[in-house]
Amino acid sequence: MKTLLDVRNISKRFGGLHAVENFSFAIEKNTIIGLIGPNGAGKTTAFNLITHFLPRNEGSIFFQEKNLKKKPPYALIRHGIARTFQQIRIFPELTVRENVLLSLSWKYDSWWKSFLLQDESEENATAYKLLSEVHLEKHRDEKAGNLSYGQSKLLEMVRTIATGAELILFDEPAAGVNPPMLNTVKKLIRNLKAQGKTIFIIEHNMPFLMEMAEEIIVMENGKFLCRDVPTKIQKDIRVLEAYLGGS
Amino acid sequence: MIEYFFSLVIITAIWALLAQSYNLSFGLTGLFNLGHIIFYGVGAYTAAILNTKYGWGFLENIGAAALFSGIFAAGFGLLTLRLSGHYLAIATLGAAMIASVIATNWISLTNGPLGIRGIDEPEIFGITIEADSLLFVLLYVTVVLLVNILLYKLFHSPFGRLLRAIKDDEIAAQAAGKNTFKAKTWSLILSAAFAGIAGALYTHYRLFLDPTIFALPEIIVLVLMVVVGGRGNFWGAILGTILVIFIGELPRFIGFPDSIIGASRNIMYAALLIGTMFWKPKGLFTFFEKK
Amino acid sequence: MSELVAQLIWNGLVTGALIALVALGLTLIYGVAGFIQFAHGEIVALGAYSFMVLHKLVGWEIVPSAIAAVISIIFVGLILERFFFRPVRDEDPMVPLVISIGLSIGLQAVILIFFGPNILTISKKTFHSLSLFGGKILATPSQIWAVVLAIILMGGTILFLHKTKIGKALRAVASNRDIAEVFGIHVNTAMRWIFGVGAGLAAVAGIFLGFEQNLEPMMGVMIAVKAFSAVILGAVGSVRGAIIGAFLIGLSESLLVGLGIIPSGFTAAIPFIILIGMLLLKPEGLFGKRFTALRQ
Amino acid sequence: MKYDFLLPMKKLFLGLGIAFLLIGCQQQETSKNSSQGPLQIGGLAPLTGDLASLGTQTKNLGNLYAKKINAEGGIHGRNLEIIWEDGKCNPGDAAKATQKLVNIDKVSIIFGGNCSGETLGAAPITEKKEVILFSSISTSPEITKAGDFVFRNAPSDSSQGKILAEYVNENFEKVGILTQQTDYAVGVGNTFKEHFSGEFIEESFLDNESDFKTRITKLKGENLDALFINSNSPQKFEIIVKQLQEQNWSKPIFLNEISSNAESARKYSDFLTEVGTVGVNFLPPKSEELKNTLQEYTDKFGHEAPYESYLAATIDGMKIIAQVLQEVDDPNDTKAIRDALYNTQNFSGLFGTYSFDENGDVNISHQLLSFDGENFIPLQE
Repeated sequence: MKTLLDVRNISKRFGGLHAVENFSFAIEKNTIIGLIGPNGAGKTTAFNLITHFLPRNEGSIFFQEKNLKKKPPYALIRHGIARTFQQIRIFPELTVRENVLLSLSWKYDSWWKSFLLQDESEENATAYKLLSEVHLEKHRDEKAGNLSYGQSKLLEMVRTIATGAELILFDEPAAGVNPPMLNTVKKLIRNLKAQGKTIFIIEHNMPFLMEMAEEIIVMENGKFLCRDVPTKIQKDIRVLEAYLGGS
Repeated sequence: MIEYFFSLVIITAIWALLAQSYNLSFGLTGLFNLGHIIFYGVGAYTAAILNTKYGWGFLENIGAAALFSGIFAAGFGLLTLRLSGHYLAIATLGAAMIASVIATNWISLTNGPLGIRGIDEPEIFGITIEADSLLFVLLYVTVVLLVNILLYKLFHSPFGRLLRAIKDDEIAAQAAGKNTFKAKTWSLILSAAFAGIAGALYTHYRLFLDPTIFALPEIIVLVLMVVVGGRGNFWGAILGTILVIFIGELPRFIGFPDSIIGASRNIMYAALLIGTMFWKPKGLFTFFEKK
Repeated sequence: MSELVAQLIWNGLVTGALIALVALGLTLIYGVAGFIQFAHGEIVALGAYSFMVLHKLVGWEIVPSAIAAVISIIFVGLILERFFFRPVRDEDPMVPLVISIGLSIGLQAVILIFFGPNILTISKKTFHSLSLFGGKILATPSQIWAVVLAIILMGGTILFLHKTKIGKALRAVASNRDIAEVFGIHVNTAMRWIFGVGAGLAAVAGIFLGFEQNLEPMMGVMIAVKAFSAVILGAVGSVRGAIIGAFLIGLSESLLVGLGIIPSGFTAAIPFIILIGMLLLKPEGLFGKRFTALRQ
Repeated sequence: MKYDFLLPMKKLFLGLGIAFLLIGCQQQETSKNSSQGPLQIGGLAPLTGDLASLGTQTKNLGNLYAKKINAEGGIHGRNLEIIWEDGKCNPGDAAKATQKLVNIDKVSIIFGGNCSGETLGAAPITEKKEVILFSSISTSPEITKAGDFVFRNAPSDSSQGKILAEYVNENFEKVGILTQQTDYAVGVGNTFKEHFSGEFIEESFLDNESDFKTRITKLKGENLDALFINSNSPQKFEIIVKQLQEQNWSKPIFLNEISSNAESARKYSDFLTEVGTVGVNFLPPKSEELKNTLQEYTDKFGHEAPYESYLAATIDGMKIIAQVLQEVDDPNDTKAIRDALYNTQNFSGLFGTYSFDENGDVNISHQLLSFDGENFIPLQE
């Protein structure tokens, strides 16, 4: 199995507080990995550091053996790392289809191409296919702002997938989603796995993780605690203590 | 009588182009730039200086004004576009103040407060076109129409879509793999270039130019036109311009006592701006918008 | 030479004190309400005009008319907050900003209609300047009071924010408006406090500005514009930063022009040359924390 | 579906056209300058802004004089009526106001502007339409060659700058100049500097600035012999003098024409008399008629006329216009009016007797005045 992502003791300090302290781990290609830990353990901060939305104080990150150094967040996405956000970030004023097209189509991004004939039929077809996977194709020409919470979450996931990234980071995909939609999420993630993608999920919904994740990494106040298959993690006292605030 | 009507149409055309250019950066992309009037002034002065010092004609000046304002905006953008929200508003307002001070003091270039006089009327294929004549109106409306077609294409293209996404949530746009800083800079450069054209049109109409073109009240009128029209709403900006200019001319005809004509106009502008933000944040002309 | 420099420093202190009073209000409003109040300059003008009405037309003495003027302007600040800014509080911060721009031109027009376009003097009395520090500095009583009172009010505001319960709650609300209740202050009360205190400080600045430069409807515009850049210079939301930013602008304007480093025609641009220069070198402002992309 | 994006554009411009035509025609009926009704002339003055007090005085005087003429039977039996428009002391607004007067009200004479910027803004429009533009106050040198239909019974600034410079050359070596950055003040400053042989240090300030403390401190440090206050309005002059007083300014002061305003100077009369103040203006000779007109103005409007010298010129201007309108048989024949104006020689008015030259200027020049604490009186050598 080839290592896709190799994170070497990254850390981030806000003033005196260590949000993440030399946190290291590696993720193999085409695996589904979970990341859990009590609130404030630094999970989302870790996501932000990996995707360069937040500059790190120390440590380095290798993706497909290339050091990512100081690349801006949008460049990482082109390299193949995409992510969703804890509070959903979609474009309310754009239509559902436009939301997906944004990460799908690159050809006409530069301004002078606006004066040429634009043919986005191919991208439109792909967008339609992706949206139908999450049953949103009916709403494709409505404004994304009119979608429900669950639908917005699915839209954000589809937009992230549409970037074509190899490694996709989902930040609490199951949170606040009703059961039928949860199945859609699961189906979505399994499809990604089938396509050879690698998925890294922050989640509190343990049954969801138990079913989906092949391995789970546990964090506690910014530091790595342990990593194991889901069944072992469930029984590990250290994890229970971390969650019950034993430390 | 018809000349007055023509002069109103010409002023409206120039302001419609300026408001539409502002609509591209402020309305569509959400760049709260209070210094947009600088590009209008730079375009106007480019045309005035090139015409009086080097004899450049109307068409060449339009190109030069667009180019120069665009280049100026590139530098200006690098300076200010790292900022967001209120930092950007204040820094650009300050830049407008600096521009006005430079135009007033750089006597050798702009002739300072004495202004530049004796600018030629537009000349196309050898025919000089008199101000306020029908030909003049047709010339200006055609130029504004053509430029608006370019703007229309920009608004309704993938690039326009990207700008709208940046306005909604710049972080999400970056998460979709877009270089938002580059897109914002181009949005500013293009909107400056079109504003520069509006400036050149003003110069070749008024035939006289002084630093008051950088005056602060002009900024508020621009914000008003785009807000009333609906930020990011292509047709809204044009209708917003017509409405604001119409209201601007109203006190003159209602016969308000002179001492409060200026003040009553400002009160109407204030009421319109505040009213729109309260009850119609999407602008008064949303019937053009997709629901 | 040293007399010239001493007088220039005094001029800078006076201008800086007035800008600081205006900037203080702006920073409080920006820190808690999240937007730059563009009509703050007109509140300065209203302060001067209301003092002039009480002192010159009604005929009260200086101190009672000043107190009455400041109180009436505090009410104006509360009214503006209640009717213009509360309804849009949860909107995108650009909405109240645009509304305050509308208010700015509206209030200027109202002042113009009530008091006419001509420049009015604020008081019939004329005050001869006193020489301080052994004749090195010439200062009028109003200038001396302006500096003294400004320092007292600034100190008072800082103590208020750091020592009193309400003050601490205001600072907490500044960092996160949603958890205001947790700090035992209702958001509306917080807003009333900052708009009231801000308007009061602006009214004080207006009165002294009236003594400095007579009264005209647009008198608030220039000092407000300088206060905006002082607020951003000091890193938005930090009271200390705004005060130091204000004095930095006041002193640099008087020293740079006074010593001939910058020609006097460029005076109006100095605050912004400093601001844009600083934004390039230290974008988070003199005292701000690193401005990360994520902190929306 | 291929969306014809031009469709809404066409609809819009159609709608725009109709809307404007409606406004246009609606104006058609209201104004006709036929030969029976009142004889309308245009009035252009700064009714708002810094110079509002000057504009309002011009308007009051114009209407006062029109009423007087109408009482004596008007012009060929028609009442004289003035339609006032606000030029706002800048070329842009003056041009817009002139558009309206020339194209809607179809006047044949415009009395005004007051600020030079207004007259220069209006001139290209009135010239093209061959409408007479008659100003009693604008003194910019560029008005001399502004056009064949442009007249004024006010002197040119070049005389103002020259006379001040000659006086200063005799009395002072090194002077400070405090100039407001507007077309009028910079124009006067330039002519002054041309004719001034001594050394000068110029400090300038923007229109919207009122803080002169630093500039005054700097000038005090230059051990000057005198200070030239070259502002664009009496209001700015007042603020400058207030701040000069506060910094114990001790050297003599001399003023340009707009600042030589008695009403403003009286507010600081002890200071100004103590340091010695010389101004310049085109001051009418003291005459019975002038005193009565001043009194009449005060009774009618409840306050003194703020600009005494301009009052005299404005009344003379109205007299000349009325006289010329009487002479020509058709009041709409602007060429006849123009020739009548050129032929107006040795007109005797409040201002003494003067004649029009081939540029439409008159041979009045500024006089040097000194401030005696109450008024500006001719300077005794």
